[in-house]
Amino acid sequence: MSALDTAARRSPLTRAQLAARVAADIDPGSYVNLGIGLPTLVADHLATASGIMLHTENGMLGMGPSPEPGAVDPDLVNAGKAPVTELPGASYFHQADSFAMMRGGHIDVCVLGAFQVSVSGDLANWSTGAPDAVPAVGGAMDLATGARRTVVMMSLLTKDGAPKLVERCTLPLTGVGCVSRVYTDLAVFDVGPDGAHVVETFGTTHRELEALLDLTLGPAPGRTR
Amino acid sequence: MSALDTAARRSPLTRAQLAARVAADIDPGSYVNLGIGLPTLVADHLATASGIMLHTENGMLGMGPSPEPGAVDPDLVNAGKAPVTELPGASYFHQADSFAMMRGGHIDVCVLGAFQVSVSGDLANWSTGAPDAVPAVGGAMDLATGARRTVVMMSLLTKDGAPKLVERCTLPLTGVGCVSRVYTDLAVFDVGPDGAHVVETFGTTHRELEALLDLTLGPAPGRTR
Amino acid sequence: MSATVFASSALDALGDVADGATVMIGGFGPAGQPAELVVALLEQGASGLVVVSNNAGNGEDPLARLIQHGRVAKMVCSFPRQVDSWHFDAAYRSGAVELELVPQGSLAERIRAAGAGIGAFFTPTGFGTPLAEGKEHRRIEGVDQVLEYAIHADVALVRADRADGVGNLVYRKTARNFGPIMAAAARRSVAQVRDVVPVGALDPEAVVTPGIYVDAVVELTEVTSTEVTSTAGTSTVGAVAAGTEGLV
Amino acid sequence: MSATVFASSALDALGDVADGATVMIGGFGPAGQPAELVVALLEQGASGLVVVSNNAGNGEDPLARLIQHGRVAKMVCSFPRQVDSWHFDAAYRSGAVELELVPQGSLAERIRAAGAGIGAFFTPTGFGTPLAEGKEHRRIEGVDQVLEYAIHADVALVRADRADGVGNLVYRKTARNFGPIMAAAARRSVAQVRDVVPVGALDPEAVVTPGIYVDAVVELTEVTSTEVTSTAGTSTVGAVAAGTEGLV
Repeated sequence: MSALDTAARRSPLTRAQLAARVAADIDPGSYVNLGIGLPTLVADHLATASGIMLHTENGMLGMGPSPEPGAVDPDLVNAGKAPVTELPGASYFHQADSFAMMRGGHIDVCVLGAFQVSVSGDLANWSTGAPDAVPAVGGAMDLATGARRTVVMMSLLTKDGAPKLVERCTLPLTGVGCVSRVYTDLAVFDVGPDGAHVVETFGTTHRELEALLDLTLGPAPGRTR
Repeated sequence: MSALDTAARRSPLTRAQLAARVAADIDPGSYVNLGIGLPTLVADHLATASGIMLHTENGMLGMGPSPEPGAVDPDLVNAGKAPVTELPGASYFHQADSFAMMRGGHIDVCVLGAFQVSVSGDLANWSTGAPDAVPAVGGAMDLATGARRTVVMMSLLTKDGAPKLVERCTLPLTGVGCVSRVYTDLAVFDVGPDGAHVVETFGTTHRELEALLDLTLGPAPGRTR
Repeated sequence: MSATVFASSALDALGDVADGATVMIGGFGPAGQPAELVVALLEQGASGLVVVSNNAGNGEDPLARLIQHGRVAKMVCSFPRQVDSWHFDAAYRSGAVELELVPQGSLAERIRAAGAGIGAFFTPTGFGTPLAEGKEHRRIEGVDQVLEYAIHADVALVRADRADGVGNLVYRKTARNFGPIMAAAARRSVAQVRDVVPVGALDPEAVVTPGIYVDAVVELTEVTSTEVTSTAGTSTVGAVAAGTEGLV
Repeated sequence: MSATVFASSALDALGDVADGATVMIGGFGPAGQPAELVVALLEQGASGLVVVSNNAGNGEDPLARLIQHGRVAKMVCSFPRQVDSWHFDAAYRSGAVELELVPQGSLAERIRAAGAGIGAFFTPTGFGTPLAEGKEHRRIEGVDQVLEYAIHADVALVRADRADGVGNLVYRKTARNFGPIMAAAARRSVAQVRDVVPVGALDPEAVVTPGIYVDAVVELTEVTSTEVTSTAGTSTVGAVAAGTEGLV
C-alpha cells in the first residue's frame, strides 16, 4: 500500500500498480508462489532485502529473475517453462516433494490469476468450460488449496465487461472456498464464509462496485459502510 | 550351496554354514536387507565381487561391515544401532524414502529371523505374546511384506524343542503369507499357498522332519518323495 | 531391482517394450525430457501405449511425434494443452488418443505412491471440482479429501545429469522434476545421462535416485533438447494466462 | 513458513511449548537425536506431552529422562523396548505413559503425510496383524491394505549437520533418518546443527531440508551424544534378536 501514491487510489490501477499493491501485503521472509501469467509481475515489486523466497512448483525454492540473454539454462525454468535464475540459498527437489510443500501448507502466500472468484472464495481459473477446448489443469488445483493463504490477482471485469467476482462461479471450479483476498484494478476484496468485503477501492466507490457487480458487499473490517 | 561341503549335509548346519547356505541363494547384483540378529551373519558370506548391495532401513544403501576399533562414527549405524561403514556407491535417504524402498518392492531379498513361520508363509517374529512384555515392532512388518522375496533364517526348533515351522502361527503375526523360503539348521523349506515343501535336508530325512514337526511336507519341486 | 546395466545406445537401454505398455516419460516440458530415449521408443515400434507424462509434447519433439504417429492410446497428464502441442490437440480432437487429466500434484503423488508401495491416498486437491467427480471422498480432520490411486508403469524413461557405476543418479536444477519418482514407480527404469562417473565419484549424501531404482543407463554426451524461449513470459501457457488477458 | 530464526541457545530456539503439545523428536536411537534440544525441553517444563519418536530413550539420555520425570503422557513410536530403555519400561508398566505402537515404515509415512498435506493412505504393512486391529482396510490391486492417518505435531526437534543462513539443512550419514520428515510435519520446527554456514555455501542440489521447513536453528558445536557401542552385534536389540537366541 505504501508503494502506491495517493493519485493511484483515485483511478483504476495499472498492471504494475496492481502488482505493487499485492506485493505490499506480503510479509518479509515469506515463502511465496506466483502463478503463471499476471501474478509473475509481483516479483518485480518485492524488495530485494525482504528475504522473500519464491517457490516454483516444478521443483525449486529461491527462484530468481529471467537470465540475461545468452545465460539461458534449459534445465532451469519456472512453472510457465520460461527460463529463470537461481538465487543464493536456493534448493531443488522433485515433483512429489514440491507439491508436498504446497499441499502441506508450507507456502505462506500463493498469488493466482482467475476467470472467476465467488464471494465465498471459490476459484475458477483452469477451464473456460468451452466444450471443444483441450482440458489442462497443471498445478492450479494444488496451488489453490495448498497455500496458507491464497489470493487472486485479476481484472475485475472480463474484456466483455462481465464481473469476475461473482455470487457463484459458473465455470468449472479449481477449488472450493480457497481464496481469502482478491486484488483487482478497481478494488481489493476479502472473500470467505462471510461473503465479500471491500478492503480498498481505486477510482470507484463501494456503492458503484455493488452496482457494477450486482452484489451486496460488506465494508472493510473495522469500518461501517 | 556350492559353499558347503558334502559333510555339512550329513549333519545339522552350524550358524556359519546356515549363513553360507542363505548367501549361496542370493544372486549377484541383488539389493538385500538382512534383519537384525542371526541374518546379519549372511553378510560375511557374500562374495565381495558379487556386487550385492546391502540396505539398512534406517536410511542407507551400500552398507559395509563393522568399522575398525577407533573408526566408529556415531552417525553411521545399522538397524540394530551398531556401527557400520560406508562402501563406494553408497547413498543415504530419510526414513520415509527408506521404507518406500522396502514397501515398494525394490529390495530383492530380505532375510529375517523368526519365532514361528507357518506352512503358508505367515511370519511371527516381533512379539512373544507375553502379556507383561513391552511391545516393540520396529521395521519388522515393513520388511516382512515389502521385499520381492522374504526368506527366514532360524533354528528349526526352539530351545525347548518346539517346532518353529508350524501349521498355523500361535504368536502375534508380523505378516500374512509373506515368507517364501525358510532356511534352518536341519532343512530348507519352501512355504506358501501350496504348503511346505522340503528343498534340502541336513543330517535328517524327509520322514524324520515330518515326524519332528507333525506336518505333512511336500517334496522339493521336481522330486518325488 | 538387480544391478544396473550400462547400454551403448538408447535403443539397447530401452530394451523391449510391449504393445499396450504403460510408459512414464520424465520432464516438465523440455526440461528433463529424455528425448533420445523417446526417439528410441519411436524406433522400437511399440504401440497402444499408455503414456504418463506431465505434458503431451511440444512442437515436433519426440513425445509429440510419438502421438502424431498414433502410438499412444492414452495420455495420463496434467497439462496437455500448450501453445505448440498441435499433435496432441489433433489426436485428442479426432478421438485417436484418450486423456486422463490429473492435477499435477496428484499426478506426482500417485507416481510416488506406486514407487512407495502405497495403494491409494486421500488428498484435498481437486475436491469439489470436475476432476474429482465420481471419486471417493471423505472429510479428514475437517478437510474434504479425494481418494487417489497409485499409478504404476511398465517402463520409466528419465533424464539425469550423471550416473555412477552402480546406477546412482543426480540431476541438474529443475530438470530433476519427475525423474526420481518415475524411476521408482516403474518395473523397469531407464536413464539417459550426460556423464557416467566411477563408483565413489558421487557424494553419497547427494545421490537423488539410488541405483536400486535404475535398471539401465545410457550415456549420451550430446543431449539434444528443444530450445527454451529466451524471454520470460513468451512461453507462458494455458488457462491462467488466457484468463488474465482481459486485465486492464 | 516464514524466515528461519537463528537462536543463541537451545532454550531460545525451542521457544514456548504448551502442556499437552505433540512433540516430534528425531533420531534413530542416538544417531540424529537432538540431545541438547531435548535437554532444553526438560528445562522448559512442558508436561503432558505426546512424543513422536522412533525409540523411547536409551539409558539416561534426555528423552529417557523426559519420560522418567513424568513429562510424557503418550509415546508414539515403533521400538520403545531396548536393552537400556528402563525409564520407558517402568513408566509403561506403571501406566504412567500410554503407548501407540506403529510399524516403523508406517510411522515414517504417517509423518511424511502430515508434512505433505495427505490426510491418510493405504499401506500393506501390518495387515492381518494385531497392529491393524480395528483399522479400516481394503484390497487394492490384489493387495490387502490398512488405512493409516497423518501424524501432525506442534513442534519438531531435529538434529542436522549444517544449516545455511536461510535455514536449509544437510545431515550426516544415517543421522538423517527422521529429521527431514519431522521438520515438515510440525507447525514449528527447530534444528540443532553443528555448524551454520553462509547463504550460498550449501549446494542447492544437495539440500535435504529446505529452509521453508525450519523455523529456528541453534548452532551447538559440542554436540554430546550417547556412545555407540563399538562392536557390531552387542547392541542388537529386540524381538528378532531374542527370537534367534535358540538357534543351533
